[in-house]
Amino acid sequence: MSKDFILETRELVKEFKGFVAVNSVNLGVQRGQIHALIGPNGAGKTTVFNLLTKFLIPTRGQILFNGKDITAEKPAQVARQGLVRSFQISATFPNLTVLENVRIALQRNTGMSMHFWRSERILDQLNGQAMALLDEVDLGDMADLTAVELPYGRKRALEIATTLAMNPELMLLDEPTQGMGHEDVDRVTQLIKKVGANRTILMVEHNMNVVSRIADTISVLQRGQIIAEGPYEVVSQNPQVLEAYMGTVATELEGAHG
Amino acid sequence: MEIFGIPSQALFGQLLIGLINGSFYALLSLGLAVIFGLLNIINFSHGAQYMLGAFVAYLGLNKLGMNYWLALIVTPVVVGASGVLIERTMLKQLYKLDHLYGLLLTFGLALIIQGLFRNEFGSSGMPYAVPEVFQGVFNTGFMFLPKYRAWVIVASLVVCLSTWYVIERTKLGGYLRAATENPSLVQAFGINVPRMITLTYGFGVGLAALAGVMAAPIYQVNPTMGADLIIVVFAVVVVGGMGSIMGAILTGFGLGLIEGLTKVFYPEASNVVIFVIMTIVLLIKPAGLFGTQK
Amino acid sequence: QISDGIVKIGVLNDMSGLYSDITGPGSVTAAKMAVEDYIKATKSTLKVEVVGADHQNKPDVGSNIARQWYDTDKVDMIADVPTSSVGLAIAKISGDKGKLHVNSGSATADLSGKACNANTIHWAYDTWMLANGTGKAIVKSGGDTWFFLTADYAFGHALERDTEAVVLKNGGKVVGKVRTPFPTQDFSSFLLQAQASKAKIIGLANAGGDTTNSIKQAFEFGITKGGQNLAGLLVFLPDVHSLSLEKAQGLMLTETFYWDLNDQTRAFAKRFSAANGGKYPSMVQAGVYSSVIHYLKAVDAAKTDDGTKVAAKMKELPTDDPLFGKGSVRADGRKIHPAYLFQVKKPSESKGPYDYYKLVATIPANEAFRPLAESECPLVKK
Amino acid sequence: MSNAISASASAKSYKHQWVAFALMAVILAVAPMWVYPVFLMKVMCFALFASAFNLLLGFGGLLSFGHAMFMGSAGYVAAHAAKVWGLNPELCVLLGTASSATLALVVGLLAIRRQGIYFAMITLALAQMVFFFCLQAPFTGGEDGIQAVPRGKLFGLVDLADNFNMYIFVLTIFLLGFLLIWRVIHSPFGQILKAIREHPDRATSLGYDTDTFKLLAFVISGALAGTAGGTKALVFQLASLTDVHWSMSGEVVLMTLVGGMGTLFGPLVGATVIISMENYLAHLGAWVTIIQGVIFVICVLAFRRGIMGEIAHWIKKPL
Amino acid sequence: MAESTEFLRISNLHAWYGESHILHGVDLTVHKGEVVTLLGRNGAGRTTTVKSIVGLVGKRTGSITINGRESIDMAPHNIAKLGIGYCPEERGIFASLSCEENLLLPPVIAEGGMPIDEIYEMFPNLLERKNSPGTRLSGGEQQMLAVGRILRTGAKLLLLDEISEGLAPVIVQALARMILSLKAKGFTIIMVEQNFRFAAPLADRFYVMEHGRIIEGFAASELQAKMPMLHEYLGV
Ligand SMILES: Nc1ncnc2c1ncn2[C@@H]1O[C@H](COP(=O)(O)OP(=O)(O)OP(=O)(O)O)[C@@H](O)[C@H]1O
Ligand SMILES: Nc1ncnc2c1ncn2[C@@H]1O[C@H](COP(=O)(O)OP(=O)(O)OP(=O)(O)O)[C@@H](O)[C@H]1O
Ligand SMILES: [Mg+2]
Ligand SMILES: [Mg+2]
Repeated sequence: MSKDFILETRELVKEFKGFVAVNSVNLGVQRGQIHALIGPNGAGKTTVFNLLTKFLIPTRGQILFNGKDITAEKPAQVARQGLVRSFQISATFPNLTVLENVRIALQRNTGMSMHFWRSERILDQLNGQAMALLDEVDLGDMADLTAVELPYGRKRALEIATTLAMNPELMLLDEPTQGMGHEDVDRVTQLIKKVGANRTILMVEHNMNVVSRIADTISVLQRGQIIAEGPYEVVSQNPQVLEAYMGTVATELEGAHG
Repeated sequence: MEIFGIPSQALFGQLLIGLINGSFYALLSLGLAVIFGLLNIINFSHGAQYMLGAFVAYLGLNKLGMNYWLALIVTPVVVGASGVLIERTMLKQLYKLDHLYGLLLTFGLALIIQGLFRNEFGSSGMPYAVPEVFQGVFNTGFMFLPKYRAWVIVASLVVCLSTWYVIERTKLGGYLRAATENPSLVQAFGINVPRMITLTYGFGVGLAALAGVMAAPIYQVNPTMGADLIIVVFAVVVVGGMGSIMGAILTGFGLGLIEGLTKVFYPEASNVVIFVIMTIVLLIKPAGLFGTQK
Repeated sequence: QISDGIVKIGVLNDMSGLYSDITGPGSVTAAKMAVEDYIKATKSTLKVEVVGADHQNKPDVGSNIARQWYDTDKVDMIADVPTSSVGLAIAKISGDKGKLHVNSGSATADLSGKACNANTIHWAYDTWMLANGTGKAIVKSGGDTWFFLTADYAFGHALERDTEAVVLKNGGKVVGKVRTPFPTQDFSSFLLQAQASKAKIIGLANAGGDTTNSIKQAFEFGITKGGQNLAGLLVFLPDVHSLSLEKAQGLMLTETFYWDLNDQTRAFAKRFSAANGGKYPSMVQAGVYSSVIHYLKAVDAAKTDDGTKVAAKMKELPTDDPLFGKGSVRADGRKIHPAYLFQVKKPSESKGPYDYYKLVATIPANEAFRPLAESECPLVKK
Repeated sequence: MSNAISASASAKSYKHQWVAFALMAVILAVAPMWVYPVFLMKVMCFALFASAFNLLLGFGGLLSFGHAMFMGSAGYVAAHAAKVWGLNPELCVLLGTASSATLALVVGLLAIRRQGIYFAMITLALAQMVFFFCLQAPFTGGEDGIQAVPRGKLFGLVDLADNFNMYIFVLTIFLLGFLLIWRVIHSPFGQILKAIREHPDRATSLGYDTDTFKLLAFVISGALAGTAGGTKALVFQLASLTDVHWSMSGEVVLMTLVGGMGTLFGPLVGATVIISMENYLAHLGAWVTIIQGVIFVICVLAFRRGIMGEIAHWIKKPL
Repeated sequence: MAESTEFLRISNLHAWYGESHILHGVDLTVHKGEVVTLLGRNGAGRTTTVKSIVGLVGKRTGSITINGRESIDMAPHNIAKLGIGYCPEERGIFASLSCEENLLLPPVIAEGGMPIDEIYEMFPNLLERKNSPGTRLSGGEQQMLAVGRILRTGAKLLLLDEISEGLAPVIVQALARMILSLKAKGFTIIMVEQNFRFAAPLADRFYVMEHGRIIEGFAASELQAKMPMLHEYLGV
């Protein structure tokens, strides 16, 4: 099978003091797709994320990004190569303004980050870019608020904008709709679809409505192992998945979260 | 026979001495560890409270005629009580905040306590006699071991191990460990966590005071006796790594030994050796020997 | 022509720290007593004022106060100043500003040596005298094998060096030494080494807490019982007091003043302790008293309080006061008087509070201090 | 300790800060007419020291409990350079700065990997090592310290023995240092530093090696502390153990806390308060430390913003 | 129902986390032996309601009477003693305690608690893993542990937050049976549930929350009638 994988894991294993959280996972994310990772709590999704982004060191196994082995690299390194994550709990810089939040990300490519003798005013040259990104997630009008003041859903949007600013080849979103009201969920779902148009996205999501709507491929994780993979139609019919995750057929479209 | 030009007899003596100092390190770092475990506060006033212990014993003896044995019981209680007061009135308000504030507060307290005692008693220190029972020395064959020193080792070993046992092996210890992880849930189970925290601080402070009483007959009882010691104890704690009771105890005794040996082979370095070790440990295990990365 | 009509004496010392019992408020009291006594005795018309301050043993704090005293507060003379780092700093400033510093508190012999200047006089004691007095007298009285416990920094090294020289010169020998880190709480392992050396005398080339701790623990390890004697190279009466006789007994030490030397000293001690919360005078406090007396005498004689002139006058006039007896101030600024080797009494021998010393030997004034010939002081370098 | 740094939240206009700065400069320039210049110089040295420390704590969120090591060691280096090598004062100060920067680099590499309390304890312990080194090293003169240090001629021309010239020299250094710190805070680097303080993991996931940034901040702070130390050594013409002792590290924390951590002018105010106490309450002896302790406790319990912090909070503008 | 059978009455409850005001006047009542389910979408405030009952929120006002005792001003550990067992959303298993230690941790607050072997009987997995550290258990086992440990204490009112979350259906069914048996044993239960299919057959009454308020309360019998409304609010 000659698929173009942007990210691959080979026999990836993570043990915590004898407890196997991730068990020889072979995950392949195809370029340009929106790939969803689902599974019950404690299945190992976040752990997989942390492994991919190097926040955890794998016990065994390999991680390939664009065919290059990144198993041994540091978090910041892989981020610079275009593999950028968002967090399960929303992660913004609370006391910076919305604009500054995005600028922090943009700043990295300017190579001025270490310049402590320069005035931050030269960063204003980034404002245009930053505003463009904010508009993309329609936060343009809130640019000067400090991030704390944003409502929950908007924080997510800001975080996605910040992540976009890294112009990542591959975005990893951990439960982007968690703890959101319906209208926020729809908004973010649209947003993900939009930004997913010209890049690859790997997301953890409990909400099957979201997954079914935007995911091209779904991998189902359980007890640290992938038990099924494929487009929604296929996966959602897979008896093992129904058994392990979705419960009985009747509850099909619900998943663990409403 | 000789080891590195030192008669092995003498060497044993030195090791024993090292062990004795180690027992003070162990007692003090144990107190720090216990307090840190539950309150997440580095108790900078620990040294001052150690000094308080020595002074309460001294005053008790000279003002109230309270003998050593009584002091051994009363002092930790009294000083511990003062600790309880401090926790109730001040530390309590800091738990919501960054832990560093706890460090700063206790640092301020240390200044106050030491200052007050310097005002009252000057700095050249007070005498405290070795209790009759322990006067004189054992002839251990390889050295003259003052009876009192022997007692210090035994006593602190007992205290350290029983503390360890209580925390690691009993129900109460279970509450403590659980509360360290998730205090509010433990409280929701019907356990009075705030009181537990208060008492824990009191206990930790009590340990410091106990060390103080034990030190009184050996060192001059003076207001600054804890000031420099505490920094060494911090180093001990860093080497041992936070979170582990056993870690604190073992490192305490261990570093005492190593320091003792340095005093024989390269005395000039004996007051930095602990810091040197700390540096090395940090390079290899940033979380300390028994600590967990946090 | 007394500047602004008032002779202002600043007592600068450690009011709260390590040396507060040896100097501290007691020195201020001593200075005030000296002024009263002098005025009473001589019917002098001088208006004299005494101020005190705490340098917290910090040279920068000390010199800040000193500069301010000299420049803005019209202080004419600064007395006492323990802690050599501060003492040296004040001496320098006094030199630069043409004022006067009479030091009783510091030990370093450099004040009348390398660092001497025309505006500084070193009064009560110094390291050379301590080393010489203790070393010589003890060797003479039979203590001829030594082991040194040396605080591992400049001061300790100096004491050890000087003492060792004296010991050897007088035919004694040094069987060993150990450099103890400063400060040290626990000396036991060093003491064991000393004990193993079988030396008759264990020389304590250290100060303050180190000294008291080493003495205390020497007692604990039965070293003194074992026939060895301790020689404290820098021990003051208050140290012995805080150690208690039980622990300090047998200790040999040198001082230039002890309250129980003669009727005059006893009389002074009585008055002083009354004014000083029952604490008896230390050598340093006595030094402050006698130095102030001589200073005022010189001011009257010179009819000015200009530092340089008064300093010259002080060296010109012979000194005479109830505490140190007759003496003189040398060209290098060194005050010359006898020194005494004491041994600390056994508890049984002591008849009352502060009855601690028995006199072992007296070192005559002309032998007590470093000969002018050996002085490195630029003022006398030929 | 970001919760204490409300006032430091980035504001768009610094106009009022410029006003405040001008005001400060003017006051310092004319103060010697009324206040004893040597005292003022001391205050400025400590203000610079505290500002450097504050850069780390207030803006980097790192509590170093051993900052005295930079101040003190630089003092020795500068003093030695002036007395033994007879270098010009400006060179001495530069040397001091450089040496502290190096020391900071080494210490930083060791300590920076640990956060919060651990960082504080480790810096404290390492500082203690430096203290013992200074105590025993031959060129520091043990407890006598390095005495009678010549102030020398600035660029070989201006004689600094004269208090007035010295004052100008110190004032210039202080203002320059102050401006540098100000600039660092509002530099691209400063932005990242703030971001790291607020959410380290997020900063990492955006591709920043947080440790490297913290390290740089630590070195800058250490270097400036060195500048302060070197200058101080020249002012008082001596270098001694007091400046390397851990109580000095405590004092600088106190100054920052009192003045207001995370504020620009706080450290200056704090230094002024504390040094004045030390100076004008000198006759109170041990009470000085007691009072300092009490202030510590009050600040932590009731007054976390510090003087300038409160004012800033009150006029709703960062200071 | 009659007053006497009333176990818990919450009226006009407001709750805050720090600055953020989460509950805006919640009113609900629970009778002895009842199983009541709180429904609502994420962030509606159900967990907060439950936490408020045990006193684990930043600040709370209004009135919460348990067994006729006003508890709004009580400290959490005293509230628990009124006979409440709390099973938190995030399980709250203690890493430094073994499975059994975890199970034995909550102190007994009243007699009539379930004996330990009976609990092991109900969750056989726990018996075989009883000596391994708490957090090393599988998610499912952790959940069983979290529920099991509060059955021991003799608490009469159980607060179960999202206990079915992410558990394999087998376990969910086990839990369902357990709840029914507990109900039979006379326990009073408040459940917070996302998994409507799980909650529906168990509950006697339902409350629907939205933005920190109760917007609906109805008995199981009215369930069918309410389905459209639920669909609107929960996308059920
Ligand atoms: N640091 C750790 N130490 C020990 N065990 C851990 C650690 N982190 C995670 N685990 C265990 O690994 C398993 C997988 O955890 P993970 O957070 O990846 O689950 P998840 O699939 O993300 O669940 P959720 O849907 O709740 O996010 C869990 O059983 C958890 O207990
Ligand atoms: N510790 C906290 N601090 C601040 N806000 C919080 C905290 N916990 C919850 N919230 C907020 O309170 C609101 C209600 O949270 P709650 O947990 O009660 O929702 P819920 O109904 O239980 O939904 P779910 O449990 O499915 O997330 C949410 O908006 C949440 O963001
Ligand atoms: Mg997860
Ligand atoms: Mg919830």
